[in-house]
Amino acid sequence: MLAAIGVGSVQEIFDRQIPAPVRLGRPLQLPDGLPEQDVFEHLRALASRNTSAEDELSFLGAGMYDHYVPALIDMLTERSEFLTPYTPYQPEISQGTLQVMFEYQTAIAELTGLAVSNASVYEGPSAVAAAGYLATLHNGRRRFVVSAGLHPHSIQTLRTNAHGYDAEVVEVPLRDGVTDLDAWSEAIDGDTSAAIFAQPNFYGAVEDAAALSAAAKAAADPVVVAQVDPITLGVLAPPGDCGVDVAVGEGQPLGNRLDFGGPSFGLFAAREEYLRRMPGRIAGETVDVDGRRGFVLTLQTREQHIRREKATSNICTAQALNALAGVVYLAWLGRRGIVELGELLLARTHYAREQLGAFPGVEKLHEQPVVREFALRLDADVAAVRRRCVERGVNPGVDAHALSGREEDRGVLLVAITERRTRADIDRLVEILGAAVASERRETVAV
Amino acid sequence: MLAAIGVGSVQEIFDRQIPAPVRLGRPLQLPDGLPEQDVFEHLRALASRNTSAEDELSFLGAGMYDHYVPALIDMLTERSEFLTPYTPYQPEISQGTLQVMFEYQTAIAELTGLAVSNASVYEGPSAVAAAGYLATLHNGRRRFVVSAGLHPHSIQTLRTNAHGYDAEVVEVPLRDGVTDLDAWSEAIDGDTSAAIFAQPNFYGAVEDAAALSAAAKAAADPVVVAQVDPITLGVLAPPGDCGVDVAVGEGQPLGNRLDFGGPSFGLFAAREEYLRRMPGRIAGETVDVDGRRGFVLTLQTREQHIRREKATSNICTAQALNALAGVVYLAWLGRRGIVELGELLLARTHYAREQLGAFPGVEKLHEQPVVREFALRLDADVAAVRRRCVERGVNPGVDAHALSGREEDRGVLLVAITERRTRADIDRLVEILGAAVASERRETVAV
Amino acid sequence: MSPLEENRSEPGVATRGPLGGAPTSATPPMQRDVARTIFQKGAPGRRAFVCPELDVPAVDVGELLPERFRRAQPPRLPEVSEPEIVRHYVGISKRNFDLDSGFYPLGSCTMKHNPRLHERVAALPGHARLHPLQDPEHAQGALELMWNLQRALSEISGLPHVSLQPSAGSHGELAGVLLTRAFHEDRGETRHKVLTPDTAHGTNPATVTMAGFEVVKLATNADGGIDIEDLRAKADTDVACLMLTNPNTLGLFDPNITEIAEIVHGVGATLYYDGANLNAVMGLSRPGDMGFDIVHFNLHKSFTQPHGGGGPGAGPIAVSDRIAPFLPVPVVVRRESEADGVQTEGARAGAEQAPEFDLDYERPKSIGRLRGFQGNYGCFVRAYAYICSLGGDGLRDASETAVLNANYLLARLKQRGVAELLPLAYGELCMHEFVLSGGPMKRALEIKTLDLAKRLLDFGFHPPTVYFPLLVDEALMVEPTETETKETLDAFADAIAAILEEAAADPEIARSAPYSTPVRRLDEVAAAKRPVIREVMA
Amino acid sequence: MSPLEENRSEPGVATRGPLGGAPTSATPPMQRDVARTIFQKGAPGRRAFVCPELDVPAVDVGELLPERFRRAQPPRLPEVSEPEIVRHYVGISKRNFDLDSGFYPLGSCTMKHNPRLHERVAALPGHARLHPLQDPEHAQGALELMWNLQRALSEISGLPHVSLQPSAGSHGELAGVLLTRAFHEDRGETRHKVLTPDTAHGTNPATVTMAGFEVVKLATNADGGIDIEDLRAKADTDVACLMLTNPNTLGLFDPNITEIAEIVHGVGATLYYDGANLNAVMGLSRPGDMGFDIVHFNLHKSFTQPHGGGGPGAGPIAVSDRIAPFLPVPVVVRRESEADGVQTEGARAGAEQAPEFDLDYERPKSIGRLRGFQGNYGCFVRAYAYICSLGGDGLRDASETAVLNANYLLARLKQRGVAELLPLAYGELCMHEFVLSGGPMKRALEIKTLDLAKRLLDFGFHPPTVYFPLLVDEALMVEPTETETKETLDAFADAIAAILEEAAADPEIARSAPYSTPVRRLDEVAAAKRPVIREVMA
Ligand SMILES: Cc1ncc(COP(=O)(O)O)c(C=O)c1O
Ligand SMILES: Cc1ncc(COP(=O)(O)O)c(C=O)c1O
Repeated sequence: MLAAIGVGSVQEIFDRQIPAPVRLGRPLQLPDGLPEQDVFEHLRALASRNTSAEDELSFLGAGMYDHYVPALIDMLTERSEFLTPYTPYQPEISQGTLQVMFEYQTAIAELTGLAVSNASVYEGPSAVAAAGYLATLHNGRRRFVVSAGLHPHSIQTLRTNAHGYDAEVVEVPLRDGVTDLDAWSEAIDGDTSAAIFAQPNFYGAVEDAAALSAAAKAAADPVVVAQVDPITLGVLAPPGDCGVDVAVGEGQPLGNRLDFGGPSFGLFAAREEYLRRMPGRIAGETVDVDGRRGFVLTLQTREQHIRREKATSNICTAQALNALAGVVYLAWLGRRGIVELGELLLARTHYAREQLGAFPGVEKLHEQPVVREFALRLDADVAAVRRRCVERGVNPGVDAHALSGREEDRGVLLVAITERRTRADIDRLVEILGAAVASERRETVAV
Repeated sequence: MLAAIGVGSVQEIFDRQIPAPVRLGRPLQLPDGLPEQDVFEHLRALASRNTSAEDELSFLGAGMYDHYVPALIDMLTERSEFLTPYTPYQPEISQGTLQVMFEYQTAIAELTGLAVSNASVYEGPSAVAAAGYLATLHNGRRRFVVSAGLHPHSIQTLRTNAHGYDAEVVEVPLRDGVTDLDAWSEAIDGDTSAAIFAQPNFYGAVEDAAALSAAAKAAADPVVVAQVDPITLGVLAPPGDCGVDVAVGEGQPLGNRLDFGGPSFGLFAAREEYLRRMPGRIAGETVDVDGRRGFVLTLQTREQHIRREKATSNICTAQALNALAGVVYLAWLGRRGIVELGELLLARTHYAREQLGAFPGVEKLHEQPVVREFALRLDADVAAVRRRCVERGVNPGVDAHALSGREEDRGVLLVAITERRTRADIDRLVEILGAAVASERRETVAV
Repeated sequence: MSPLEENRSEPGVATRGPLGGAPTSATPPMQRDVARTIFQKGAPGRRAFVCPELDVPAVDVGELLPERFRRAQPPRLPEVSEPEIVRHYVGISKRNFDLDSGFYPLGSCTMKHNPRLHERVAALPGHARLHPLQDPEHAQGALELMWNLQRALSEISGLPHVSLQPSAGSHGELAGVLLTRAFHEDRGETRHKVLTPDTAHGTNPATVTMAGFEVVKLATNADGGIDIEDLRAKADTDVACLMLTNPNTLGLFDPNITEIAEIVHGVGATLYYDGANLNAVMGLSRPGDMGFDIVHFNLHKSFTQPHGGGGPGAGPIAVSDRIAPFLPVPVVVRRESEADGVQTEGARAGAEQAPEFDLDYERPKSIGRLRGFQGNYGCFVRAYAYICSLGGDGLRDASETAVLNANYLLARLKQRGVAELLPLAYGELCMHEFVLSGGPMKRALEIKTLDLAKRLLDFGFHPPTVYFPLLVDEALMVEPTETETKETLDAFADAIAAILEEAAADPEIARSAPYSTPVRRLDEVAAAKRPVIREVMA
Repeated sequence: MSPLEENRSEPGVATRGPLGGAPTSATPPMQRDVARTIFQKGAPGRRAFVCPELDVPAVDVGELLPERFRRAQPPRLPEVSEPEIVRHYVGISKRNFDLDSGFYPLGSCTMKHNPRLHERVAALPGHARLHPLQDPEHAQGALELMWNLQRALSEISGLPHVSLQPSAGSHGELAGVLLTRAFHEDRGETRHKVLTPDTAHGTNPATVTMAGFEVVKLATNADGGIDIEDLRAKADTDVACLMLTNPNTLGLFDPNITEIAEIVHGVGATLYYDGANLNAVMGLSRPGDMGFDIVHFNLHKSFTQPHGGGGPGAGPIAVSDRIAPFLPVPVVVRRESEADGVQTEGARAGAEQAPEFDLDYERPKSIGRLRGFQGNYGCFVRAYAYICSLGGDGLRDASETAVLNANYLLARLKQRGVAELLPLAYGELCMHEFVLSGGPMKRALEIKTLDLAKRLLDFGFHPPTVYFPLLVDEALMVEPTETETKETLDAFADAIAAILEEAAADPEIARSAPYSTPVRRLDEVAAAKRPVIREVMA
């Protein structure tokens, strides 16, 4: 090969191109390479130092949830044909990926009750930021009003992004566990580009989405954005029916692993009028020269590789494989399954909240309906209570204060329920959490 | 659908065909069906009640070995295209499976130094029985001479089968850990259909295969059969070069899981003259009507579906997927890798034997060369010693007596080494086994 | 001349560009590539495997292994990198048709959907990396699983004792016939003959011979069942056993089964049930209740082990009390005393305590072992997962749907234009499969069953089993299974009708089919005449 | 008329049988099936999911969720069984070309082999089922892995601080530009412009806009590097940053990099390294040593995350000391005190003790969060496994081989008959990829780069990146990667030569290509004009 190139050594190829001062004249200081079996053992040893949802009874949630991922998803996502190609730039040999995108878009549009969906974005919180950016492109305004019920990560991510293009983020407080409608209306002014809330919100409460949308529209017609949890949309009214303009959300509950936080995908759907300003890839239907149905990447003039500095987003590599898992999961659940699952979650969550709320030193944070997660206020140090529970093999949920840093979240525990948590599991949680709270209260009293 | 059939109910279809007295008039007394997640949890709970080679430091062997199975094997065996079709009866749409068979046959022929290989049989011991049956078809004789170094399961399986067609099985004892050559020559007479030994033998010793073959031929020209461990054939002389007529063996070490004993595959290779009496499937090369290279099941007139009671074997469904794993593993190891791996096993096995043999109360059972497993004689109760080790997380190997039931195997421990067992692992075994033997000897003395 | 003559004459050339480089028609390039084996790829020195470090003192190989025992030349295995291996096998996998891609109505093989859950649970390290010689007290999960599976198979078959050991159906048959031999021998009898109907699967007679018996064939009556007169004539005290499939390979349930059992038992012989067709009767009728002594199951059929291109499978057997003493060793047992009491953690950990589930080798009358270790455990895991998923009612549903689907497809194929050419060979309804005769088609259209089968490939279907059972002229044996949809059955029926119509217009189309497959009809005669069964290497 | 005219005119029909049922040519039926979505399959009532038992007291849904909050109609999701889902998606997967099946020299995307080990380790439950909010003391393995990966990326880039958080390269760019903003703001400066060369990838300018800066384009000089004069002219104190790819998208290493860095730093701006082309220089040259302040890595490129049809990936960033205070939160930290001492089992279990590896949120100058949780951990596992497998020397070998392969392929394409038509756009040698211009080919043969690309599909190759970078006429950007064999490179070069030769004889062949793909050229204009982006449902 060297002869064909006309060089004497590989080194020469580099020497002729890289100036000496910026050549690294030494080996990288990294461990030596290892045989496959040794890498496997090393990574297995690291994995064994994590306590996964397989190793304890976990009620962690707050954005990602331990749902059961059916085996067929692994099988499909591991097929070379889906796993190893890149973005379908050559549609003639990428109909598989393109059709999956088209089906995914159909499923998300259907689920959200909105006309258009893209083929997914990175994940939940950055999808909220992307919705904000879309709103500024749409109406040129530079102010975001967000409900304090939005996930803290979403608010923080929006802030990080908004700071770049000099937009302001204003928080509206909650009342009785849901967005304070009066404060909401008041906060939304003529500069407000988007009004953003979460459904269900960070504390598990079901918001009155229709009222929030209507109030926002009435106040100053911003783009109304809802961050939704897609797995609740079998039972909750779809955002499109509630006057929401853009629905975004974390797709992980749909057939994606926890993976310590990623990769998953972000869903992004909107009313028709936002189509040409959507971020991300979109697959569209067309025909080939023989009239055969086919799919292509469409509306690419929104995208960075065509429009460059005028693009509606900078997104390029994103989450195609995770979105595949999402649409397969939705097909697996099916039209009836998503309702049944939602109703099961409703029932078990209700049960858990009632059982736990009845315990001395434990009270419900609010009385709003909840679907799959709820917040408790403990009359004890949450960190200490959690530690006690974890020692007994039960992770009772998320310390809201530790996550949000908000003073008012002190003492708040978020408890998530999935279809994997049975009544017996919940009963065990009740017993162990109850005991932990009792012990901590005693200790506090003693001090 | 019922209308098209012309019945009123599904029940009617059965009622019209199955006589009432043999209808089962009640539900099966089995638990109710479960959702996927519950089945998963149940099977996971069962798995967690097994101590696998992942849960302890294991030196178990004696027929199956904890080798590392590279990840690409899982990926290939899990591809629908390999996993879900059946036997390639329609060659036009089965070229994948057929080519794999052809490649497998090539690899096994190459490894064994024999002209022909079939596409595999069930597993090791039944492959020995199949070789015996082949020998009776070949020479019409009805007596098998087997070395006591053959795996006890192979001898037992051969006996079970031989009893059916009224053949006798005669065992030849070992001397210094290997087949007693004089006794071997003496035992082989004009009625002897096959003379069978193992390489390496049950006690890990390398037999003088060439001498055994030559002696057998000289005595009465039976079919000489060797049960080989394919992973040793990078360093051990191939049976074909040693005068062996038929080589069989357990294929598990080649890229197959332990799976508590199966499924794996049995390899089966022979000299050309046995080709038309081989059991099992054989793929052959040919061309299609357009002259394109292709593969088909060939020499099917040996097989049950064509020849019925005159078939050379009754085998039908066997181990295609396991043989696929085998040939992929061999390609992964490659020409140089199989030698390197063999040499690594040689070195580590030698090291382990020397270290352990130096311990008071532990001695080598024999001084023969060993490749990947060896036998120790303990001056203590093997079961008790093993129990002590297992409690400390080390499974020191197989209790030969418990497996073979032979009186002379009392006190014998078989220790297997794979490339997954590092020097540090071996050192740990030395420490723990040494301590266990010391304790047991003390206790015995005390009693 | 057929309109396809041109196409057929040189498709390999006609579909290539002027430079022979790439197709200019619809042929995907990879699918029609000339087959090259892994031995023809790679280059000297290439490799995938990286050998673990030599961490023990280096010793000269010659010292560890005398030269005369050593291999002189490395085996000529491939020299390929990991990406090459992946591309090679992924590439050739695409030259397979598979159940996950299309309808596979291969009669007698029960090609039902393989749920992926089963692969997931079988791969759990607690199952997949469990050594077969692990001490029973440290393999309680595995033994309990086997025990539970035994109990379930016992309930499904109506026979009390189960051995999971045989590796496949035909291995189960061998076990069964050897059990029969042991049973007779134990009573001091030596019998020589085993009866099998002429509809029997080839493994039945092959097994009989291997087990040292003589095959005596039984005739089939006009209804497709056992000819009772023939049976009576042949059933004498030299008969050791009758091997029967019920429903049989015609897809018909023998209405005289009780009488048959009486006759067989009357001469002191055993009745063996080839369970390949169990998918028709799970939860509906049980071999034990029909009078069978020994049953084999094909876990890869009724209990949906993926077929793997020809295995692995498993062929457990269930037997009556009188056969039980002879079962192969080891047998999985449960200690009743422990099962009754509540076992404490402490008790389980105690080393001296015998484990709840155990392997029993102390069976003096046993026929012995049929193979190494305990059987194809990986298959047991999958079959057990299947049974857990479906439950008792689900298994019955499966059989009902399998039978419904078969009868629906049969009804569809009774349509005008098809039934005249492909009549049902026997009976009127069927169980889980049915057998058509291609005889009238052959006479009327001059295409054979083989041609029809090959033409089905172009329609994207795996053909039914062909030319079996032997007693049906130009047989076509169709088993749709319960996991297929009505749409698929309709599409298949439409394809059959279309092929027949097409053949009426031009039989040459079918006779030269297939056209769309990676290779077309292959020369099997040449392959058998001068067998090339390995790659020739430099 | 082209010899293929007939074929092209109605291949869908010409390859069907007289009855329209099945092909009588080489088209595999499934590949040319009319596309039907999952929404067009199934039937009412069908399902795969079995809902777990309602084991808590049943409460009326209306009581739990007032009607006005409830969904009135179930979403019209598919109603399909598990076998239907499997067949559907396995079926459409076969309409993809993929890296495991063939050469994929898509320039700038580094389509190197994806070892399957990475999928295996990423799937271990300890990684895959680890909740992102697990307490750090119970996620020490994950945090250690992230820490180790950070250290390795730091060493590879020559920059001391790493954040793994960004989700992809362009997300890393956004992080980088926001860091630059924070850096300037912290010094009390407000700058408005970011420089990007005209060869830059589209994500660079798009990012600049999103981060609220104005894009200023830099010209490319005759050697393919930055036009230094243009840079000097534009580099003023309103410039916040220069974003550079090095080697750039022409596959060329900028020989003036040190001077460029001086100019940029001279005006107080930061220098950003788009790491998409890092595969050229691992272990050979480091951005930090070149003077870059901020680097993003595309783990899915240089560190072989499978591309998944367009993700997932990960875009970690490495930065210099002066940028470090602004890194996004949380940051993975290691407590030195513990790292030094030996940690006992007891200490680890102790709840009060701070864990060795932790997440640090207390970063007052941080730009904040870019997304939820800690980033695409699943990708970190794979990238880390890759680095462990290769080690330092292996990474350098990978880059050396990538560059060797690119230069070899380039040399092959300099052969007579090709080089005249597809000349190298800039330079003589290249780094890991090179860019040819299809301009002469277009003028001489009247086929465009697009036609060449489409014709390559018929040869079984994925085409190179086309029409990028924009400044090259009819650009063709070829990146073979280090995991391809010489045989593959030769076959690709031969295919290019063959296509050119073929086009010289008949350009229509390429212009109407492809022929062998599941669909042929698609009407993208119509798709964009009247977008149909979801299935229309009844
Ligand atoms: C009727 C019948 N009996 C027996 C067998 C043999 O079973 P196996 O292939 O599992 O050995 C088969 C399978 O092909 C069969 O169809
Ligand atoms: C040169 C260059 N820069 C940036 C990017 C963007 O990276 P990503 O796709 O990971 O967002 C790419 C990838 O396509 C690229 O090639």
